[in-house]
Amino acid sequence: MLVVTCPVCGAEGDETDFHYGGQAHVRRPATHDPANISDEEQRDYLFIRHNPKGLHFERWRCDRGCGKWFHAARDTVSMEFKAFYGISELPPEELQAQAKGPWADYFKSRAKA
Amino acid sequence: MSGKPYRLPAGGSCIDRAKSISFSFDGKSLQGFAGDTVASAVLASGQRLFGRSFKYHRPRGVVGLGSEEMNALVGVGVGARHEPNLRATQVELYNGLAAVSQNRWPSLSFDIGSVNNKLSRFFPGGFYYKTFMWPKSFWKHVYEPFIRRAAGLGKAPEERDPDSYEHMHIHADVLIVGGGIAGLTAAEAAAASGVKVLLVDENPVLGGIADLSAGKIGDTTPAAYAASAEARLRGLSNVHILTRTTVVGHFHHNYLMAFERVGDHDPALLAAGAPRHRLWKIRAGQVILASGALERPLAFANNDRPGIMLASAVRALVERYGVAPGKNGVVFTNNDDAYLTALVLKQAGVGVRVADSRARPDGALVQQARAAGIEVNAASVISAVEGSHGVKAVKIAAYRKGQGRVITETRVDCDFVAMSGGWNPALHLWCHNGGKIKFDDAIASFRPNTHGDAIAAIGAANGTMNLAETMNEAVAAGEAAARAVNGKAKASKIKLPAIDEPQRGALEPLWFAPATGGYNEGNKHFIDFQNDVTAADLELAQREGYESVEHTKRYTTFGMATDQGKTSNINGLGVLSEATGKSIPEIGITTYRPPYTPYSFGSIAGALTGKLFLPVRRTPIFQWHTERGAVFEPVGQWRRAYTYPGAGEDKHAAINREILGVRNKVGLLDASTLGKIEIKGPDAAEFLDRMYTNTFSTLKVGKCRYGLMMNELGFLTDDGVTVRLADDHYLMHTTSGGADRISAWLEEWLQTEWTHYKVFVTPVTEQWAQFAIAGPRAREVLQKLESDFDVSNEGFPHMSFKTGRLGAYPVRIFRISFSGEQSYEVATPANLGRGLWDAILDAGREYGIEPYGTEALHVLRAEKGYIVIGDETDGTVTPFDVGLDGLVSKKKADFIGKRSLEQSYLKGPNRKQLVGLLTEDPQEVLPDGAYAVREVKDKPPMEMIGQVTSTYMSPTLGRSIAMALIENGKARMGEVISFPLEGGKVVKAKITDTVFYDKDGGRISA
Amino acid sequence: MLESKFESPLAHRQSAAETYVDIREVSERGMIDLRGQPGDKKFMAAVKDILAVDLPKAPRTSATWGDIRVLWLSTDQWLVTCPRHRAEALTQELTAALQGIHSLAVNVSDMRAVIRLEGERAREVVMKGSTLDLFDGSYVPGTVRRMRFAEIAALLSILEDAVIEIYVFRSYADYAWEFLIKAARKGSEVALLAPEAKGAA
Amino acid sequence: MKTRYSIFSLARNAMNYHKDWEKAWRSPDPKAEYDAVIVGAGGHGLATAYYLAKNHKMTNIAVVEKGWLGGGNTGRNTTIIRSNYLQDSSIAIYELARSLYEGLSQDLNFNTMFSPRGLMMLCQTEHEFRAMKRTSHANRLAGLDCRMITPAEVKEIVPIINDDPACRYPVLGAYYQPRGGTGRHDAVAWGYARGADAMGVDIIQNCEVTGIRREGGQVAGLDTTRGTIRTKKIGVVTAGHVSTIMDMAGVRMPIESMCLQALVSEPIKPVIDCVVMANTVHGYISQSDKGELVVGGGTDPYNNYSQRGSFTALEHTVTALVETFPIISRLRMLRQWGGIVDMTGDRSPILSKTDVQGLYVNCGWGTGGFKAIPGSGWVFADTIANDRPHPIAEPFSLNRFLEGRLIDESVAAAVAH
Repeated sequence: MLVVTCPVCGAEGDETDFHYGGQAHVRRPATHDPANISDEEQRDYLFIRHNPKGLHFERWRCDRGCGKWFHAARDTVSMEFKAFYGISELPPEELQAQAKGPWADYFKSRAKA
Repeated sequence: MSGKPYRLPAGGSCIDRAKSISFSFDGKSLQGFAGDTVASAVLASGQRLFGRSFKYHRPRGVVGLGSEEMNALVGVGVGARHEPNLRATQVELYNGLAAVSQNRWPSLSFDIGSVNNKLSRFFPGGFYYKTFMWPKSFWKHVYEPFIRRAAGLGKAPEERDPDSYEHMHIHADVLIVGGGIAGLTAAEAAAASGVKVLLVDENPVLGGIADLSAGKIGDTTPAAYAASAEARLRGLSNVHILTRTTVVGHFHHNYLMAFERVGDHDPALLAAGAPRHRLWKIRAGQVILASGALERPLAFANNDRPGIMLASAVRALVERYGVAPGKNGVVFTNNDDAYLTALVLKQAGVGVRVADSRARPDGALVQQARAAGIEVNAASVISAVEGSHGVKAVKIAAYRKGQGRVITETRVDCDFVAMSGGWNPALHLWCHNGGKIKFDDAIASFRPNTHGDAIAAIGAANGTMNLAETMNEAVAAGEAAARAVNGKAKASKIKLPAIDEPQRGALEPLWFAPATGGYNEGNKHFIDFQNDVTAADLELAQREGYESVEHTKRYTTFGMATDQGKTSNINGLGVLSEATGKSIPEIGITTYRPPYTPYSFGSIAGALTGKLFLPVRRTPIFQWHTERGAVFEPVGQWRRAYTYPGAGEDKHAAINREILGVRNKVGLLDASTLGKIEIKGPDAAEFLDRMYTNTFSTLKVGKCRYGLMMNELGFLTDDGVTVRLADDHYLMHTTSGGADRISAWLEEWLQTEWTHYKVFVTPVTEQWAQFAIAGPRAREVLQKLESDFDVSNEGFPHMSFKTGRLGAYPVRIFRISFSGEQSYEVATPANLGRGLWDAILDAGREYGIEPYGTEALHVLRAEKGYIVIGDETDGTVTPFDVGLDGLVSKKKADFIGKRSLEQSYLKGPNRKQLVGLLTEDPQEVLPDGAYAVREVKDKPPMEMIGQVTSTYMSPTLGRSIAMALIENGKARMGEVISFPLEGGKVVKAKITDTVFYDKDGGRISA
Repeated sequence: MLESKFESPLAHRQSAAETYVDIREVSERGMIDLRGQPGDKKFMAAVKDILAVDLPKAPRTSATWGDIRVLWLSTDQWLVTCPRHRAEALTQELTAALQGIHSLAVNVSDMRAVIRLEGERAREVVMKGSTLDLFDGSYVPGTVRRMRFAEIAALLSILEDAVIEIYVFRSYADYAWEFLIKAARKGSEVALLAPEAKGAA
Repeated sequence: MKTRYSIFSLARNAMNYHKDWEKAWRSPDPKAEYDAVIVGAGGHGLATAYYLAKNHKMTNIAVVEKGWLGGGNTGRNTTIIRSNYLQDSSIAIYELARSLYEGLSQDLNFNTMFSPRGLMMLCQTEHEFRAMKRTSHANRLAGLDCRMITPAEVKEIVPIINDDPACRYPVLGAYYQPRGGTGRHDAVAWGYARGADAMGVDIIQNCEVTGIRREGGQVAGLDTTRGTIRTKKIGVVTAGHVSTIMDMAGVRMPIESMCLQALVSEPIKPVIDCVVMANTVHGYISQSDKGELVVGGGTDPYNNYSQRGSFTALEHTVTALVETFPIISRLRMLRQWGGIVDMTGDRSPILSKTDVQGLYVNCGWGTGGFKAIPGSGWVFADTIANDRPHPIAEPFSLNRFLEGRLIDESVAAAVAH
């Protein structure tokens, strides 16, 4: 039973008071350019998941608190939470630096923007 | 000795000789004292034999001291209160307790199963993988049933458990596991700085094995010191102590389970309302493991005979219960600790001598023993044990380290053996969540190393086997834990008294004692007693290539008995090490899994059984439905009225009556479970256009529109009618099952994708009781209800909405229909719901109003060809598949699921499409879920082309109707397809459109 | 004239005997679900004009003025409680006052059941079904907190040290009641949390 | 050639105290090159190797394993064997597997203890009842031996079931597969290992893959902790760890790794002689030959590689089973553990070629892979040997996620155990 802390309302509680929302920072193509989405893009959005053994960026909802969605960075082996941050925010710099795969690219692109 | 030949005339710190307790063992009534365990009381009566082993059914007696006991398992209690497989060493005596031995037939002393022992030579470890294969069918029908009967331990009770259980959540700054000297000292150190300390101990009394330890703390005995420490702690308001409570598991983030036996020891408590067990869910800031160590048996020939016990257990028997293990015994050891047992026995007037495998034992305790006149045979081992149901004599042989054979041996008459192979730290909790361990030659065992969690181990649990170091570790750990909690570095408040304890000689590991006869031929050196795993079995596993210790474990089942290897684990590794020439660390150790000791399923379920197992959601009309004798059906967690059979009426007849009532007169449905969500904000319209496949920004205020929702995969997930209350304000209806899911779904998209939208979503499902008044006379009923608004067909047309009052009842009213009849859905605040329901029935009586249930509703809508999410759809169905193309916007650039509809398979050929079906025989009702085939063959397999989704006998049409998803169905109108049923019967049906009744829809808007 | 009949969610239940804390239903409470942006000064001001009390911005707190008590539910959501007979009028006043301001006020007086626990061991009873640490000192009177209670969602409201209200959705009221009277059954007191030790526990 | 196991060889060896049994499998060092290498010595990987050698005469192959063979989900699951799935493609592979289990002990000369004790899926809501009826029609027409049974029949087969019609979820009936049942999980791994080894397959334990070598679009070999191995065909069969291995080849997977919980009770005399699955309340249970009740729990909800027991995921399962089988309330949980399962987007497996020539993947069995081992190995071996999908494997290709051709078994209102 993990202990989760909501960065929005500060509620701390057992994982059962929260709702896990899977991989974070997944881009929904249709929101941006609905007319031009390849089957590959749509597949990646719907199914392909970055599934690392180690640092994982994910979504949670403060189900039994303020009801807000937020982000967390967690180690999938030790289960240690490295950070909780807002749903529209990026993880702390040092964690962005450790990010791999699609996350690394995404954080870089956001940094540029 | 009053029928208790082994009860000593004096002594016994745990028992109260003034309180005599009567109990029974295998039907024989016995006497014990308050404070006795079943083990001590039965041993006091002179009985040695407690049970039979798992595989060979060998006679077995008590070996251990507490929860590590692997042999003396008994069933306790009768009837519904029977509980199997309890350790006799832990079961506290109470008047009338009834215990039985297990795994024997017909009786404990004469057990047919023991023939296995005679044949044991043919049953080496893993033998069953090599045989029982021929003929093929015999495994299931001959071999396995035999094995199943022979295996298993105790019997399960046959009735429902009459006792109650509960959970309790607690948070502690510092959790201390174990109330021995180490735990008590750590608790004092931590508590000194005011943090919340929780001290948990498995036994009824604190102190651990202080009462079995030598030495002085200050000027008192360890036991007296422990008592004073406990007294000090009980005086502190920031310390809580749980006894009879085992911490069974350590999980992520310092979450621990503790199993409290609240009422097992005292039926009176249960009668007074106490739960039998309470499961504590503990969240701890810091954990300190002071869980002590478990003594190792020694591996020698026939070391499983009743009367062969652990040295510490023998000591406890005398010191705590005033029971002698026998008249004359041998202490067999490889370390100094067992000499304490020899001294205790001598003092109690029991005959004793020592066989020590070490060449030159000379620690302080050894010298004391010699001085006390106890004969000590150094460089000696037990090479044979005589007697089967008990010990008659042993042979003591000269021994040199590494020597495999017996050269000289002497026979010694004795009736018990106290053995000690050293002590294993109780690492279990340390390892449950991934703690690392390291091997320590000094104790010839593993001890804690590093851990990722905020957890520390002290004392024997940490491999520290002397008092002085233990208490220093305890103070340090207690203070460190407190600092970690409150951040403040405080100077130590604890002044430890001077400690004086006997200096101890080194332990010399002895993993295998040579035996009379050839090396390892026919002798049984038991490693895992309960599972009958011998040293020979472990070596065989290695020989056969099951080299990984996990393979050895699984191949031989060593360590897999109910003690989970507590006493056998390290001994097994020792044997493997000698067999392979690898060091024990090289061999590695099997993973420790929770729980530390088994705990009841009842305690895991806690209070959530029977009525509390899962909530039943009740509508405001639930009582009325119940009183009316409704048959209910679960819809999600709701209970909805399925139908209302009258006296002597069966379900089917009732449903037909309800359907015809709606078609010809008027019916009343409790639709309160429908999901209701208020959606408001400047961007509400645009937001709904994203959520629904069809368009809601064009909906006029006061009007209703039916909407479809897909998931991102393009599959239908929900539907319902949404009304526009104002330009920026909508009220959405969802399916009953979908209410919570959809409101969360809307919130998710608002918060995570379209964060710039100004929209509020507030679920209001339970605010409203909602009823459908449906049927040709619905309007008349409404008129009778003193409505303060125009209910004429023109003033209140189909798919429109009004708010107003019916008499004193405030209502929201929707002219919508799921039955195909003129229909009004009336919503009123839930606490007024029952009142309005009654009022409607009164008002409708003269029009023949009848309540109707969900099944009638389903038939009514099927007659009209309306889909039900979950019947016509199953998570793989698109709007196109069910012929609702018209409700999928072509204009909108994006809405949930749109893009997926373009994936090749979803828009591809040969999709299953929703059609109507009319069976050739109108009285023939197709079965639910029946499949149509491309071509009927005389036997399977046959190629399937689709399945029935809804099927009913329509009382309205006087014939059967069905809907089905059929490959290319839309292109097959008029085609007759075949449904091969069970028993070769084939039903033929013609494909039609899905609207069977009132095709032009005139009745709805009448 | 057709008179309306009122029936509270737990009307079919007798008040609990044989329990070691007092358990009863509070049946006449009015409740308004209010949504708005606390950063929106117009919104905050308009609400205060009606309720005469500032909406609490601090998570898990409440604010009281006369017979109105406002419970914090989320960063943009509050539960305004008042006597039941005032709820509808108050909702309409709020809606009127909030015209043109992004907000949503809904009368939800019938959506939840309210169960009141009173007694020294009230917190202990709640903790048999909730993972919250009601002894950690932060649950002072005035505290509100959504929680998972047994198998359902609930809203916890601490009125006094020994007086607690639990709000549950109406359809779950019977289940919550059943759980509470079982958890508070006489004889099942948790010795470890004896009242004299409560402060520390 | 190995000694055949039999009652006679057992007796013969008893004479000299079993000192002459040979090893069940060798512990070879890796060769420099193989015709094919299977990554992962679990049941699926070992079965693949066995059938590559037996059916396709490919014996110059190796199975490399990070830890000890059979140490992953093969040795951690609850050993349920059934084939009563809804979708044709699922029925095809699970029934192939089930029928191979029927004769597996004899084929491998190793008692895998397949026990067709019968398997029932309880129907506890009208909706589930209808869904099961649909499955039963589909299964019958597919030629499976399955049927719906009445509450009375359920009670007769499982006397300890709660048949109180007033209980929370009364049993309305059940869907019964008489030839479903259980097997001995370790024995399946060991039997395939021994069989493959006998045909010359190298099973290399304690050998972790650290990299996959490519030459252009073609697989060239593996880097391992025991050196580099050249090969032109690699079959990845690493369940929960498939994503990390496939990443080495630059192939991203539609997989999330979760931790599935399981537990056993203390051994008791036989009380339940059939596998019972109660999907509405998410509990399933059987009793092992040793007498332990074997219970499958749920998965922890988040991505997880920690192979640890967790209380939360089994709490509801146990509660449900206490309600369904009230007598177990006074029995005790002996041991709990977790296994890392690989969940796909549609919860159906992946048996597929990949965009990299010579790289094949077999994964996604999620919470229900044990029952499929023989069939999975059979068709995957065929796919690797012939470099084209076996007809039964074809629907399970990675392409289905591109086309939306999902294989969704949740349709059947059943869980995938």
